Amino acid sequence: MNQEIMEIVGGIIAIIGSIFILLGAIGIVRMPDTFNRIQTGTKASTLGTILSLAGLFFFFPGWGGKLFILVLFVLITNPVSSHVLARAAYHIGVPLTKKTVVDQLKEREIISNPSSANLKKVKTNEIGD
Amino acid sequence: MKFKNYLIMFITLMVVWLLLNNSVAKEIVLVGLGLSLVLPFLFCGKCDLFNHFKVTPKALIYTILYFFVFIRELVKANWDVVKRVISPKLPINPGIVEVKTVLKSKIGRIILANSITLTPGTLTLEMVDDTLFIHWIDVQSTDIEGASNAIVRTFEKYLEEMYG
Amino acid sequence: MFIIIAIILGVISLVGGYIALTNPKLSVGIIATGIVSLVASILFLLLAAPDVAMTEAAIGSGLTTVIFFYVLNKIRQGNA
Amino acid sequence: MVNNIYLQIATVITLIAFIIGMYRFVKGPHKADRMVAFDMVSVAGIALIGFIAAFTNKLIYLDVALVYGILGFLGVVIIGRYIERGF
Repeated sequence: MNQEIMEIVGGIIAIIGSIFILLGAIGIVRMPDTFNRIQTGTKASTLGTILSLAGLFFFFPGWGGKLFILVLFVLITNPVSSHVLARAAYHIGVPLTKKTVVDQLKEREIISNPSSANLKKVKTNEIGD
Repeated sequence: MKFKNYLIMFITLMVVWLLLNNSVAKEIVLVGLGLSLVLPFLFCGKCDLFNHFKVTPKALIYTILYFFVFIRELVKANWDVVKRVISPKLPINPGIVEVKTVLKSKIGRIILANSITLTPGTLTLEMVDDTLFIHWIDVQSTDIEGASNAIVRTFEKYLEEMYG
Repeated sequence: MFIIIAIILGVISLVGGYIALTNPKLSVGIIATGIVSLVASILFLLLAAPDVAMTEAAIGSGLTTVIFFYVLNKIRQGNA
Repeated sequence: MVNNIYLQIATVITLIAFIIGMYRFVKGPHKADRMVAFDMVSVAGIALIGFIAAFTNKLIYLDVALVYGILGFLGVVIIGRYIERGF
């Protein structure tokens, strides 16, 4: 009896987590530019994976240690990788969407280093990268 | 100061080893003790990341409080994402704003930047000393003071007590 | 259940391989190769071979990506 | 062998998310968009391996999820660093 209740609770938590992963994927498709895609993709897939692994904990309480390590790992590395992606996308000049209202990083870079706009042009290469 | 870094590294390695092995048999604990005693000597030559780590009761209480605040913000962020993705008109108003933080230590700034990425509608783009450039999905104020109040104050209150 | 997972993952693997073959940009090809090897590692896991899956993830996704990008960088600088 | 209807539904939803993520990977106009899709697929793969481990009731499969997560993260960081400024 108790086992059945635990399985139902864990299953519902796992379904909620997978729905969050699905919403993150839909956000990746629907959003208009790269930075908004990174926003929705990172947040939704982080919570979705954590909830899915937490749902598995209700099925197998003996797996707690490894599931905890996995959750901690996802929670630490996911923001880092999204930050790396966003910074790389900004520095290679991915266009922002037309709805953007303000870009203070660009104003700052032009003031501090006027020739940086030229440097980016030089780096593009000829081997079809 | 050096001994404290070593102790934190040792405890972290030992806990991760025990959780990964999922048992407390005698051989496993002995191997873990040996490895966690030797490894910090090899890889922690001048790690200054933990220098600001406080081990007072007040810092401990604030760490626990910070954990709950972080979970609340994470759930709020996901609810925000769900609303924006599902609604047919895509209500976004994005922009890149500049905020300033009062934190001094390196690890405090790292945790702050990672937390900002997981909170509602914000993403850390670039960090130069104490200035953070943040991509905000729904810009509400474009000057430094207003943006700082809206984005970083929630966490700074706790991180200041924890790491200074 | 496993047959559904295997079919969908196989289709995804084929799509990744097609992109790696036909896309003219080299870096996109390398990323597509990474996706193929990540999916292949899940497929090995379905065939009850966790050791092969671990090796596939390590070699295919980690080492191959690093070496390919290292070589691409050398070519781009013109000293290799 | 665990046969639970909730876990099966969750697995199917995760697979649909895989397919939608691959759509962005195929279409993505810029290579940064493809990297975003790669990141999302590799994080969803951790959850999928967790479900497979629950179906077969073997703890050792979670180790594969850990290795998978570490190497997916490493791949994303390497690619991002490369396209930003080279090595």
